[in-house]
Amino acid sequence: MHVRELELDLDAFEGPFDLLLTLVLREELEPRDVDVAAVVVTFVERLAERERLDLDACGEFLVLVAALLELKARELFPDEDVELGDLDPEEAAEELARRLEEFRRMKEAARWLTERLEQERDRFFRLGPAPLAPRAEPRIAPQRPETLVAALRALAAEPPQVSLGHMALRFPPVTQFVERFRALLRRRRRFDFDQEVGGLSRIEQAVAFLALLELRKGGELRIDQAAPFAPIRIEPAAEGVRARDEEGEDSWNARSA
Amino acid sequence: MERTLRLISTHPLDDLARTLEALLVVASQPLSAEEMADAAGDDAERVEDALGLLEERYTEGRSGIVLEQVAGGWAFRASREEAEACARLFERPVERGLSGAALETLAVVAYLGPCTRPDIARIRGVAADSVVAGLVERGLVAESGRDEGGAVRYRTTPLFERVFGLESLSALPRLDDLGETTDDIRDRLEAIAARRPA
Amino acid sequence: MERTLRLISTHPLDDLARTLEALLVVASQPLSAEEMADAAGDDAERVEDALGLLEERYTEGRSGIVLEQVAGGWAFRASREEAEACARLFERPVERGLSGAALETLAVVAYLGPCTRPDIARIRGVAADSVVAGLVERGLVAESGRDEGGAVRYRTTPLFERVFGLESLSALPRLDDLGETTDDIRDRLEAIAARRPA
Repeated sequence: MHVRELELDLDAFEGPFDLLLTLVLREELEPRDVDVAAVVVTFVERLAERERLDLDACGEFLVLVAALLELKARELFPDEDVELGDLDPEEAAEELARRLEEFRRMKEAARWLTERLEQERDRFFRLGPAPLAPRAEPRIAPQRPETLVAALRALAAEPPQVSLGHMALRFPPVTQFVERFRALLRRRRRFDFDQEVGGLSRIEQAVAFLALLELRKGGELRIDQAAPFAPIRIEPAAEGVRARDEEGEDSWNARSA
Repeated sequence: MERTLRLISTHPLDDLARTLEALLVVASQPLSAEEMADAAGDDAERVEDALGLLEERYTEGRSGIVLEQVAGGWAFRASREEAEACARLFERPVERGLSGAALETLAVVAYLGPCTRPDIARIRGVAADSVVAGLVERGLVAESGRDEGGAVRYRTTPLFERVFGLESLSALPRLDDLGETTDDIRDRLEAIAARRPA
Repeated sequence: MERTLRLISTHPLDDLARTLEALLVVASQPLSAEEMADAAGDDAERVEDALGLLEERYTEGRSGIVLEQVAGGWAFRASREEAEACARLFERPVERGLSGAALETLAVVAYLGPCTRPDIARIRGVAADSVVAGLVERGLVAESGRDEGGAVRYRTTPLFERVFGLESLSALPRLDDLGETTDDIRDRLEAIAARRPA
């Protein structure tokens, strides 16, 4: 059984497992958009079709999926203050059970909403103003300019530093690298990630990479990599827009009817 | 309040009902009894009585117009019997359904109350950005301030309640009645752990 | 048209009238008799007859809802007797003010000068489309050319200045401590936004 050829059919991706990994490494697919549980389920299903347990395949799969999971976890929960690793096994089981319960209830609630929507499909009501209604005067209560100042100051306020004190490993702050890469891009049109972080520890390199993801998320730079393990080149983004992948939903909005 | 001064003229309930019909037919949002009392210059109790009259008149099977209590107020809608004719002329509020991701996100926001995208991502296990943006665009979810960390909070809108036919968010079934409890899950986990060779 | 085939079933005029009530209460535009006939799957002549029935029922003095024929077709409106109550409903001062999202967006546009929606989204950390659309609708911001990439820029309007009691944008309170130039302030806001939990 070739783990890398495992065919996947996920929300965000369709194709073999090794293409998924390549896309994630090339940053063309966000790890946080990948449903790792569905990958595992697919693998286990394929595994179950075999008569004998394929230990090699299991080992390879575990390594690959663990890497994917770690990438995703770091991106999703950079500020998670309850680290499972920090809890004793009993507490960890409790925490895991709590999260599973939360997840399950949410699924149940979503199912209830789905059924409700189906039942309410034959309720039609007017969206928007009545045809011959008096036109509402758009009157806005007078405002004080100080509210604008307060709003902007709040946007300029430093977000609270996430405490990492409980973690055994000390991570340098991501912001340190964010600022450093920003400064680099002001001076140079392009730089090579490996060259910049070459002399650093593995932990520092990992944090530097997170900073890169952060900057890319904000639409500040582009990341190019010709092939897996080829040098990662960084350049400023032409248009500072965060590309939002569209959901495959039919669009309607409050103004449609 | 100056309103109470007007209460001297106790015109018959029928007159008040007529005023409410007029308000309801021009309103673009469900109206609360208080809003209608304010506009009609009458008191909320009498408005409730008049609404009772109208509810009987505008009811399924008797009229093409139905008066319903929804999204924290009262509103006219088409009778369910006329859904087929309506569908030929008007777009359904949710034409071809919402994706599973959108419904799960709506469930989290509706039950958790104002919550941030990281909150949603934590529960769903996948990033929520594009799903939330889609729900905002559809008017089912709206921004509701920021939390202490500066992340934007989201809440469901009155349109959400209208589309799902909810009198208010408290009309959602209690979460305790849905799914397993922590104890059930822990028992299951322990059973699995016990089977594993040490 | 295949619809004409259905005309054999001549259900009573009352049923048809109920269908028309439903269509008219959902419509946000006046409906022509033909449109209603199409939707009801009945013929235009019978629709005219049913409209006659409804016109008698929904008439001044008898109902708060009045059926009226206007240029574009037929529509429900509020009865003239209820004009005062309706006016109170629509003219009640919108003391709701501005949402946090609206204030933040206005602050960014007012202090940084014309901005595109991606500019605003980058600083606020959330998609700006619906907030900007709302502000345009309320006349507080307006389009102001395009940037090099072709994205529409928005600026604040004279109405914005009036609402905030400003003689001009230069009367905005100074924010020197956040940066010397607007570019400095912008850089700072963007740097902070990148560090906020998404």
